[in-house]
Amino acid sequence: MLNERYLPVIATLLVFILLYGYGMVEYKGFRDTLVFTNLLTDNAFLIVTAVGMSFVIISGGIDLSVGSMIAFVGVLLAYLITGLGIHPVYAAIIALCTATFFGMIMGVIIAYFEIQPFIVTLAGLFLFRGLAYMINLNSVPIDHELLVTLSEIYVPLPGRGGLTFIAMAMLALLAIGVVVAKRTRFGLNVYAVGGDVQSAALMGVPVKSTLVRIYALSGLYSGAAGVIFAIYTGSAYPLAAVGVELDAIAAVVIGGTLLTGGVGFVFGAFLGALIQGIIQTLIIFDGSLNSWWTKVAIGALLLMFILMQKAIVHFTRRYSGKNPEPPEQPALEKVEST
Amino acid sequence: MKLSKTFTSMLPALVASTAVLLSSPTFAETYGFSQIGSESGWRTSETNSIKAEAEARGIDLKFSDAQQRQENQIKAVRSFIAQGVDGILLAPVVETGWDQVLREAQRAEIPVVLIDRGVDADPSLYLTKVASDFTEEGALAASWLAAETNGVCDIVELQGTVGSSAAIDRKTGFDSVISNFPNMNIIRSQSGDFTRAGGKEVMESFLKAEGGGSNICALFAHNDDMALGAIQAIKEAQLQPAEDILVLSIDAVPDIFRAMADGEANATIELNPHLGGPAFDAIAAHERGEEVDKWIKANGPLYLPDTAEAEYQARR
Amino acid sequence: MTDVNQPPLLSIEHINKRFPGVRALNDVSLTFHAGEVHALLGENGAGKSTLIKVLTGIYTKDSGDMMLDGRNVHIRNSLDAQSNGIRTVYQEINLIPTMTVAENLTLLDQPRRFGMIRWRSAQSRAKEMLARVGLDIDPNSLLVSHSIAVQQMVAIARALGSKARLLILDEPTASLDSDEIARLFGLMRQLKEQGMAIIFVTHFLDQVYAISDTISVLRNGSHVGTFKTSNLSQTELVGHMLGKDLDMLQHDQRDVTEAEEKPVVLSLSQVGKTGMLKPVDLNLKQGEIVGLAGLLGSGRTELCELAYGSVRPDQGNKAWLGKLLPINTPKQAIEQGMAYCPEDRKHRGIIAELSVRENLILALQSSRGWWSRIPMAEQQAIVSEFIERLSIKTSDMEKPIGELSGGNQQKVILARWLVTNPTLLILDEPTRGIDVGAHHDILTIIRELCEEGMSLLVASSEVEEIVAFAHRVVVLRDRGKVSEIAGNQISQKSIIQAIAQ
Amino acid sequence: MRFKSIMRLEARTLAPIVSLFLLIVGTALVVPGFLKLSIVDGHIYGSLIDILHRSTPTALIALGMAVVIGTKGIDLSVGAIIAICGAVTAVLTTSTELHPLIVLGCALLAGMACGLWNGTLVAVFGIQPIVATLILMVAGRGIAQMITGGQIVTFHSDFIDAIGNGFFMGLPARVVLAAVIVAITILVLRKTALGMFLEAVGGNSEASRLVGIDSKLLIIMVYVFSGFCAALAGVIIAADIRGADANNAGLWLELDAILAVVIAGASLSGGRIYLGLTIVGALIIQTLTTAILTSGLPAQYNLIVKASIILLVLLLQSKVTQNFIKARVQSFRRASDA
Repeated sequence: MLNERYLPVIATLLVFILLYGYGMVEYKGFRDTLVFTNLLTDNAFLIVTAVGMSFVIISGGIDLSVGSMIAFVGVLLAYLITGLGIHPVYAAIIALCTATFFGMIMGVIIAYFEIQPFIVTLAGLFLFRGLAYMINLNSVPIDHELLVTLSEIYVPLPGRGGLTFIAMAMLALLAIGVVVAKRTRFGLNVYAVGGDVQSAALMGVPVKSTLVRIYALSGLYSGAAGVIFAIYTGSAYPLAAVGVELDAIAAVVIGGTLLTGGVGFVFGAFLGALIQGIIQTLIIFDGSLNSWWTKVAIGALLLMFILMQKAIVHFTRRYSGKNPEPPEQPALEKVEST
Repeated sequence: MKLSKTFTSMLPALVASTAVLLSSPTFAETYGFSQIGSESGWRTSETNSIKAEAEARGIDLKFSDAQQRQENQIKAVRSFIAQGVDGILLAPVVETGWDQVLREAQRAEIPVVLIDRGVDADPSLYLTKVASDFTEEGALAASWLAAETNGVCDIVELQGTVGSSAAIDRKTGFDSVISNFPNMNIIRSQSGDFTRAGGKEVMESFLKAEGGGSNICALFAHNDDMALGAIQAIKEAQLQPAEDILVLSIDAVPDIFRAMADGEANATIELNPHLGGPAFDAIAAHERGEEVDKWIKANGPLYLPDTAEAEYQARR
Repeated sequence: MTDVNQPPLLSIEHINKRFPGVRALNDVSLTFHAGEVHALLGENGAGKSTLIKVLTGIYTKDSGDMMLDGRNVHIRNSLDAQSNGIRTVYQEINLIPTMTVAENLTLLDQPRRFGMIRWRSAQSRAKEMLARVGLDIDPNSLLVSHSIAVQQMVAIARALGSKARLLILDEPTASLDSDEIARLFGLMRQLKEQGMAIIFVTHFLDQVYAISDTISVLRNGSHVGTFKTSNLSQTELVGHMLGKDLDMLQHDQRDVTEAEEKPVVLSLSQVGKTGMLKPVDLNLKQGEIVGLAGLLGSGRTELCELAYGSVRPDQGNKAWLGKLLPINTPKQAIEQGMAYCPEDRKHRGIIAELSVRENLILALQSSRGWWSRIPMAEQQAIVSEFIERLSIKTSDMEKPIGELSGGNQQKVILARWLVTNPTLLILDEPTRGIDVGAHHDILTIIRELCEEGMSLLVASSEVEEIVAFAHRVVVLRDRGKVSEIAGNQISQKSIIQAIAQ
Repeated sequence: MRFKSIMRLEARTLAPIVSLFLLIVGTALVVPGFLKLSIVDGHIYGSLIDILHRSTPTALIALGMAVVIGTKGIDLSVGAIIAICGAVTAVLTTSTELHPLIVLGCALLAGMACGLWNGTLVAVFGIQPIVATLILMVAGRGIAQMITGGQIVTFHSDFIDAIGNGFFMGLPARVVLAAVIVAITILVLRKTALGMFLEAVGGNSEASRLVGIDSKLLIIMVYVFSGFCAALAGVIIAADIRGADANNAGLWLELDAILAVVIAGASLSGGRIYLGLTIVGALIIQTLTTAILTSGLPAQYNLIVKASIILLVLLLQSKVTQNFIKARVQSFRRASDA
């Protein structure tokens, strides 16, 4: 039996197939596997960011800082490798640890100071971009043979296509994300916190530490996206990835994850990012449409998916006796002393 | 029944149209053009010029607007390669990070022409660069200013977007010249993000910070849009632009000529937007097997108010 | 069934718990035995939920001891409670609706290998857990796709886990129908046989007698007594819960005379809603106070909601002043001249951030629309009048209402409706959680309003109160009307007997 | 007793005002002449006036945002609405012969239509505000570019120009205009019962329903108002540079507006609308920017300073910190009593 919670993901997959099919009919070059592997490579950093974002959104939060984090990690990497002469592998580890640490700090502020994630990560958005400016203002090449080697790794496929290192790294991170979400206690706790935070607390889920770990994980994934972006371009630029947070959120939502939390699939974010990528590719293949169509098309898609999810939620709520907003346990009333 | 009948009758037409679709690219040369975006007036005139040039030559130009994002440009170039275009025009948003995608284009034997700025990559990876030299532009501006003020001038500078190559190089070029003049100093320098609003806001703060602007001898703006914003700020501060404060900028968009004609700006250096012709010529030459220079310089001249009215009429 | 000689599974001794301004638990000592269903009874505010929260580690006790198997234990959080085998199922199902049954059952305790959850074995474990409660559902189905009863059973299955020894069921039957309750009881008996100790909190007396072996009654934070179920009559039990000694109730005073024949203001005929209230007939006359009596969960609040129209009934008709009218939204009700003070003051009554003045004026302003704002001077006049008339204690009418005491909040909410001069005022538990002085004030106001010709429908768990002012009493039980007592027939004894029947 | 409650009120309202004051004094110490005001040609002239002048767009959209947030909502689309309305103004001025007043009316209507769209999604379809407005945030700039054809449309209209750059009674016209809008809003919210209803809906929607308040209509109105404010800000921004820049106009301004509301002390979970303090919040943000610009601090420090100050304000405002401070103050009092 088909579980109704797979519906949004299946719908996303169908839209993807339809768009791809349209491209195959309309444009000759589209039939090569190259187009598909390009999608994987070109959207790798976005997909990785969206995977981290999935955890945040499934938990009912939001992370606006990811785009700045990508830029910051890139600039930091460049500084460590070319500025300090640290081997890229160690530099990447340092950069990833830094990103995770910053994510964790935001998580601590969100969990323990009880400030809305929107505002905290907004401050993060400004802060990380600012830190990137502090390290370096220019776009600088990251000169190291390892990066060149990595970007040259290529598993050719029939039809001009090929899996690049970046695509493979992305697929690995995606797989890890899927496994963490579905096969670890932490992952299930994320779903529980997003599904109903009060119940989760009563069931014994350590809500606060889970929140901290979620934002640390998002920091780690956007950091990894930053490393991937650095390999992808072989350079670092403090203005890179402006607005990627919105793309990532859109990818997650198009992939069938509810922004209210609790419902969604990490794999959906992958499909959501691919759909955005394929719309862009179609527009480039057409070559006469202006780029704003990308924005309008993505907006329309977002609307469509949100309305569809609304319908599904409405449908399932009918069978649930649980109030959409369960009232809190009435607190003990104070008795007047005078 | 009826439906299937209709379908069968349509089938030959479908096949035929598909065949046409498949073969259509062979009729004309197809080039791809990855543009940075449409963030300034100059950028738009460049886009329009290249589109018009392509149309005049009967080239099927695939245009892609990257909205100031490098990743979008890389995607566009890759899509062009997948599409099998005959040549690619690339206006890179930043200088670094192109090696990989250029190598892919080279493997696919598609010539890439860089438009209006260079990249930090092995020159063998691209056919040529059709661009002016930002550093030279900065230097030219500084030289004019030095001559105009006899080497004595307190300058305020409106930088482009922090980190952009145009901003960095124009500043470098400008600085390299004025460093030879001990009495020329940049007293204030801030980023106006290449936008009119940014230019206006930053200029306002300069004027405030420098005692209402009486200390300022000249304004050097990294593009015309910021200068146009700054001119408004100067006017609103009850100063006469071009007289109380010299206004010098780069790009030569129509509106700055209007301002010069109105006596509100002193000089602009043309950043030539008509790069399509040389770029297409270079690709054609390459196809004929000719050697092409690695840098086709397209530096524009410095324009002064005397020709402004005529230029404005010609360009609008 | 219970072996008295066996040491108790859990005993608590001299437990005290204070909150600012209130003594929630006052020297409570209780023992719970394995293989025993122990009903914990008491009206609202008696301390049941505080006790449960102390047992499960959500609250920490101020003083007293807890002994598990004769050993002293300290339970600091819910994980402590769980590892000691104390498990709880709440009325509000505390599971994650968006997750599957299997995920809910195994959350935090999934079988793993190398840190990876093994879903196959998790599912078979979930199946086993479901089998223990006699459920045969697909563990991969979403929790929300099942009825509340099944969700409740899943919650029990989760609570039982592998090491449960003491199961606390906190009003588990509130939203179940009779078949589902029978099923639950079957399960409870089965668990009892297996040696589980069960604490059963409910408001349904029938259920207490159907399943429990022992009854403990709490009142105002104190332990009233523990009784063998078989030795305690329902009437005695209700008397204990309400703090009334039935023998003393023979001669209670009534200074209320029967209302004369006045026109009917609101008439409900067969108004009800599936799963909420069985169809009810009710006529409210002008200048009459009708009391709604019944234990918690008997349907008092539900009747108020349906009468007011804040919940749309799915059957029956309403007539207002003799005319059939659709009164299905608060707006329609207010237009006709109705007013409603809900029971849950914090979540449905006050708007905590707004000032006393704003809260007080809100209903009148709403009936006038947003454009014609009541001038500030008039507002202040109205507010000070009512602050004085209801003796609302506040330093300042601009103080946020959230900072007032419960009794004064209640008076403000009451005043909110009085300023609209309603024809019919519905009050649900108007004296809940307020001090003696305010309590007296509110009863006085209710009487005065009635004398002025207002009709009132007052739901209350305090029988004494109802006897004191009601012209007629509607007794509810198990979400339905069981009887109507009028005039001289009204006495605490008659009401309690009607409830206990 | 009365004195005490005034004190309580003051402490809350004072914080943003004192911050603004300190910021101005601090800047004046670093930048001589910062406080100087002079009258040139009958216009008041000086840095302080500049701050007022520059902050009008932020203040206007923060005004709308304050009302939206008061009802437990959020409007992410204001930046995009600014772009759309600027585009409408520019295109109508250049390509039609319409009277400038009609052009202005069309731009305002366009903004209100956007607001109606948002409000409908939120109130009628019950979509979370952050998601509902995200759709227009993503698609809106595309729509604006569609209107302008992707170019910066330069236009000349004396009337529109007067709005953006003119003077009225010695003060910048747009400051006067914004002040009038703020005053009208305050009047409407305080002199009708609207403000009370909005706060009631934001504070406790169930209690509001029980007293017969129609929250749906109110919520739609709120988003329409926010659209109106954004439209006016859009016209001002376009008038400022005499051109419509669909890419950059109002970019990230929604974040500044939300920040202004949060600085004013309003919680993102609704219930209170502080219009005056929100304007103070907008002034703080602008003073910060102007201070950085005039102080000669390199441009790359802007974001860091901004982010640090935001974080500081957030942490100070958080319940956890406030409770901590309260406890400290109480124990101090107790100690001093004893």
